[in-house]
Amino acid sequence: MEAKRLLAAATAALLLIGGCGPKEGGSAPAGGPQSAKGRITICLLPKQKGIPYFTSCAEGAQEAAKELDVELIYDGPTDGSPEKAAAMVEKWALQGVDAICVSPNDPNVLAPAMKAARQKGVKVITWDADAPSDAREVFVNQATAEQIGTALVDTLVKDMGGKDVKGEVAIITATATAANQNDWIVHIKERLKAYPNLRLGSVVPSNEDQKLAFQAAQDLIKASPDLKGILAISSTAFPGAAEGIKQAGKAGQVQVTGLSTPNDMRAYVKDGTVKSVVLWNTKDLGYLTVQVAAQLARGAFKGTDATIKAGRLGDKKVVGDNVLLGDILVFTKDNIDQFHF
Amino acid sequence: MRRLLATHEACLAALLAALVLAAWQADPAFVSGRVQAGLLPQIGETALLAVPMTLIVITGGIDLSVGSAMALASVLFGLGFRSGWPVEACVAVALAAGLLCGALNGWFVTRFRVHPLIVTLGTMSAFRGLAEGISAARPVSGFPETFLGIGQGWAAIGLFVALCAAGSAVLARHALGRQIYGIGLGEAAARASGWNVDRLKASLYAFSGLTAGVAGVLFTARRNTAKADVGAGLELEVVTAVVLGGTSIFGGRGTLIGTALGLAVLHEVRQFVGWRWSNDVLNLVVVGALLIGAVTLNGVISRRPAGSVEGG
Amino acid sequence: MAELLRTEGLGRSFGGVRALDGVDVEIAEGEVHALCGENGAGKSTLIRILCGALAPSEGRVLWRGAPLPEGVHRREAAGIAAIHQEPVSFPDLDAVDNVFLGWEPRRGPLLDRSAMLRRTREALRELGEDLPLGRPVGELPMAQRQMVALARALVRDCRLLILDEPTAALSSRETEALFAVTRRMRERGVSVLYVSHRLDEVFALADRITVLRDGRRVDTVPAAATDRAGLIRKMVGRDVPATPDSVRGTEGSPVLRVDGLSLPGSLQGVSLEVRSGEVVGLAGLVGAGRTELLEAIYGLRRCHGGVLVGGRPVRPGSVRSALAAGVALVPEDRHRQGLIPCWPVAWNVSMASLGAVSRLGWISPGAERERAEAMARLLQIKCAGVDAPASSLSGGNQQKVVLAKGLCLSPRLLLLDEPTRGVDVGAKHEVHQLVRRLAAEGAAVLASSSDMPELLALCDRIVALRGGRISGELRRGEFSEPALLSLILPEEGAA
Amino acid sequence: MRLRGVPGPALVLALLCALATAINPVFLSPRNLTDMLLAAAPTLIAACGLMLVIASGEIDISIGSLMGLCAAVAGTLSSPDRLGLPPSVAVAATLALGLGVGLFNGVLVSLVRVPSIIVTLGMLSVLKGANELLMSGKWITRLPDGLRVWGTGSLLGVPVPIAVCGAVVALAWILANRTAWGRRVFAVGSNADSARLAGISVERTKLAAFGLAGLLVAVATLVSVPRLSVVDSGVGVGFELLVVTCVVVGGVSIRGGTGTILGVVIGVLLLSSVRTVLIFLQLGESSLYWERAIQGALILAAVMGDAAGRRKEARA
Repeated sequence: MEAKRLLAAATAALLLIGGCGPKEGGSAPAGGPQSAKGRITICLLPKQKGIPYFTSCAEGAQEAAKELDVELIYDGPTDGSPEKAAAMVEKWALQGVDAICVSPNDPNVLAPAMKAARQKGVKVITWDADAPSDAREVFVNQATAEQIGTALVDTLVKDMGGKDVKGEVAIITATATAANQNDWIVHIKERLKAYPNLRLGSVVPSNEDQKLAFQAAQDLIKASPDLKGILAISSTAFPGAAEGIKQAGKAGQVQVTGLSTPNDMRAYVKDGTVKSVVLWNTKDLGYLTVQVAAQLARGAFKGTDATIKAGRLGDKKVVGDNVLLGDILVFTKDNIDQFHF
Repeated sequence: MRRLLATHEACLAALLAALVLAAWQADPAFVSGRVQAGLLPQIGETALLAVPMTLIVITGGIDLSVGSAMALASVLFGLGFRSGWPVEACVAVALAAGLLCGALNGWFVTRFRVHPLIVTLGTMSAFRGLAEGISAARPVSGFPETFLGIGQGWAAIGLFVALCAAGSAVLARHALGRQIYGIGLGEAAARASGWNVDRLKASLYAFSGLTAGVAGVLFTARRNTAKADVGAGLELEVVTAVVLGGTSIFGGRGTLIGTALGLAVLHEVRQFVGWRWSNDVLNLVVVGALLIGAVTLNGVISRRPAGSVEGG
Repeated sequence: MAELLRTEGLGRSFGGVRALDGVDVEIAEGEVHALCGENGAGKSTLIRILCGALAPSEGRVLWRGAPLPEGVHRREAAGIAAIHQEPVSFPDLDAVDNVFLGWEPRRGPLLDRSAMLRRTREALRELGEDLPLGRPVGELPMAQRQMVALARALVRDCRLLILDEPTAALSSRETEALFAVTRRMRERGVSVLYVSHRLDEVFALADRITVLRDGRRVDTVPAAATDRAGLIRKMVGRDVPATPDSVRGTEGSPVLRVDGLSLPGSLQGVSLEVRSGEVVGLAGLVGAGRTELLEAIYGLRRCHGGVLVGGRPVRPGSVRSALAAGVALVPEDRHRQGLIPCWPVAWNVSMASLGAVSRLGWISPGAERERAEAMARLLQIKCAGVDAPASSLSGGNQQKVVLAKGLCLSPRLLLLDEPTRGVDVGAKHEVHQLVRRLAAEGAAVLASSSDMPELLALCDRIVALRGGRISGELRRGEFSEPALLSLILPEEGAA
Repeated sequence: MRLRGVPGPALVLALLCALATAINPVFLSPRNLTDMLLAAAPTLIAACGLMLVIASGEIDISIGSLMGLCAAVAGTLSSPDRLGLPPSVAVAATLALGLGVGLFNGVLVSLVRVPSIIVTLGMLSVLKGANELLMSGKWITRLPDGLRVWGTGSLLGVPVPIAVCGAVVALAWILANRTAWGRRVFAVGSNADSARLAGISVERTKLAAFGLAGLLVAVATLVSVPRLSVVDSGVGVGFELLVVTCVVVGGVSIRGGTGTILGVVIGVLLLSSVRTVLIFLQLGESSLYWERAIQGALILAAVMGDAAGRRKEARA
């Protein structure tokens, strides 16, 4: 008898959830694949959902989606695990979406799923970070690794007071598997050769965890006395490292610069712990990505064209199979208030 | 005792049916064979690890180190491959590592009479720490196409079905199955009946380790990566499926069919939420609530006396 | 003397068994009242009812004329303190906590730790004990644990102190200290209900003695008005039921030979022999080492010294080798070690002999069911079919299931530990007949029991155990309860 | 209470510190010690709460996600970018949240009779989901000074987190050893049936233990999160594993009934110092990857020590 009553309750509850699930629930209406209005569906996959850097990109993407009357699904693993991201790509491929834009945390893990999706006729592109070229059509690149590496080193040297400053520089990175960061580190080492008085100390991982970056910064200061500058090359590591230096009372003596959003670093730029923040316009990156994906899906743009008309961004150059956003920004005390992402 | 078991499985099957019905009503495409077939491999490793976990939980124990043993096996496979060993040798090394991890758990639980929760909590950190240490948290990938093939296919699911069938037969009709239930219900009576309780427990933990090794290799094939954070948090997912399936955490009660149903409900709920709302966060809340709800109902049905974390 | 406690028509039964039947007892203020009787006479049931751990089936308990509240804690508040044989306290906590838990003296929101320490030390000094206060009680020897339980009673000025076999595990020095405390309690007007087999202690301390037999109060006499022999006669009372010596199996070759068996803390150099067809009884008080001896032979405990079954040595500490040699044990704790209550009868019966009903490990339900039904018929187990859970059977039938479990191995040696405890009189007789029949068919039986009439009725020879040593042996001709009682009770005057 | 199982970890802690100091004397500098204490404070505060839950015979593995949720709530309420309420309201709300979730766990375990490992396993996931939903992808960047003072301020020269931690440890010691409720928690863990016979409400005792554990997780959050200017959604991930490890290495038996505050303090200091010692040993950055392996080894060593100790007693 008890089992029957329980059975009835369970069935009713489930029908309730399934049946009247709100059509506009969640961050974007998923609905069936070819929804009635024939609108194309584009999926935007960040490395890790919940990081402001990617959230601001998504805002740009939403803007483009409205302009192009495209249905945008923005979702990604909350713990940043590439396996979960790959599972999402497989799910979307099964749903028969039109285009998937992938920012791979570990390109090797996502490549198989991306290739499988392409075989199912889904247009797959990468943005923010690249994957093997046979796994995607084009790569929407904010800037080349070399541009980023050079900009980081030059900005740090400027902050430290010019070329002739002697001492050690350290790097706090995201995780060892992060493909982007590893490319940038190659070019940072390359660029450092131009400054003989500077010596590169250790490269410490912070696994997208602010507390670890905070501790790493403090440990680096204690462990090597003539440390002059730190490059924090991930949007989670930079605020952590800055706070670490500030609380160690080394603001001003040990310079730190890196990649993070203006919103996250505004306080540190204002109180002088950080002189300059290197990044690019994340909103534009999101906007450009959706433009490329939509035009690819509608056949208005082929990977081989030289340029692409990207709505409000105007024409963007296509070099090889990279669509370049192009402009690296450096936020300082003077201009940081003009940016709100 | 048989009647009691039937009700939980029946409820679970009904819950599953209701879930599929609700999903079909909301979004028919989800329920199509093509989609379900495409999504199934994602639960492969969890299903594989759920078989030994069920047997261990029935004896009143638990194995939280399966995720970490999987990672160690995967990392060893990767390192072997990178230093040029043939794939078969790498697979052998990975399976041996898994078996060793399981044997170590078994040795600690039986020889030192230590509570399995604490032993496997310790080995959980130790195995994953070892994997992180020897691989310096660097992944290895770029495995040969043939090897990658076995992952995309249904090796894990096929192996699960085989293990599940064999395990159910043993639990239902074999002396070992009878002993597994007996140890869970009354270890003192089991010892007084001359059963080699320690050897059976130790071999269950070794079997769990070996399965973790297999899961590690299959995952590496499926995702083309061998790294130290493989299977992170997987042990909690496996325990969720096993407990959803009606196996009591105090031991003595549970079946592999129940676990299979528990896996199905867990998988369908998660995939449906992902499909319908495409919101990874919602899943966290839904699966957690499902676990607590199922066990509370389970407790209400069976009116089990209060018990602490004490198992075995 | 004013009356402190009175019971009226107190009765209690467990399943079919009548443990206590219409008992009226009266304890005066400041009196040491002894309670005597054989094992199973209902002593411990009476005590558990008085201290609130067990509710009576009929009758009531009056405290200075008014009915007592239910529950151990409320009765402790009323002034009743009970010290049980195996004081189950809090093994992980230290002596001070065990003494004061539930009654902690407070200083504002905090515990008055200094007062707790002081009063614990005082109570223990009064008991002649200076055990380390910091160590967890679980690590202390049994005697010191008992002292901690006693200290708990002393610290709270109780009005009635119930002592259940208090001196069983005490040394002579500790027993003397206990006597001194009992006398001092009496001077302070505190009543003591003293339960003991040690008749010399009873006479040394008690003002009045109540004798229980088969759950009924036989008599209450002033200590001065009787002596040791008179008391034993009251305790024994009925004539020994003549068991039809139907068939006295001829004693065959020795099946079990144990020599120099010792186990730290419970057995010192025990040697005995049991021949095929012979039923040997094992008599002794609680804690004399009977269960330890049977478990050592069966391999549940690792021990020193030789155990030979049918001439072949049994590997110490290995149940498997004992089973292989044809040894079967019916354990004392039926529900924990004997069987799995929620399992069907058939499963319980085949627990120790799964091999016989399975091929390569695959159990054939048919064979298992057939054998179980055959056993049920053989032992007349009354149950709703072999698929019924063992928990649905009466105590007697459950015991038969455990017996059946052993018999499936067609054992050469059958070890029985309290075979008829908690079994109704009817089933008890059936079990005895069954054991006789098995012996007649050639099995050697070693039966331990604290129910003396049972031993006298059942056995060909009885070995008495006292403090882990064999204190003597009685052959069938020399059987008499007083003789056996004096063998198992501590010698006259000696602790 | 004989300090069973505590001398071992204390010895290892002393050894590690000596080794690190030998290689780099800066290790013992007040600056470094303060940093290590600041890093260990939140773990120690939560460990005191968890110890009492385990001593009562239960376990709570949801504290990691609870810390994440507390951080999200504190940030959302107090940050000018979000609701901008006065810091005192945010602090009160966070403490209430911790206590509330703890009591919820306690009700499910002791009244609804669901095994504690299952309840807290489920809550680990539910609370993580709630945290992510509340943050909804945006981190909280500006925290008012009224909240930051809990993390970065100092009281009579002593950093607030360390002062709060000291107070919590002292209070926990008094609670565990000098109050009736404290002794009853151990009694319930040691022998629940005897405790009932002695008139103790096992259910209420366990319920209070879970509530206190939740409250202390909230306190731990308030002293650690404001040290960083940005509250992200990753706060507390893996925290429960670290705290359980510290408590077990500190000599608290998982079966309940035993455990000392001093043992827990040593367990926390030992586990927290592993990372810093590795850095000071300067074995190169790959040495940092061995931190988790060392934590696992410490649990297994503590377990073997405890088992050997128990076997010695069994023979006595």
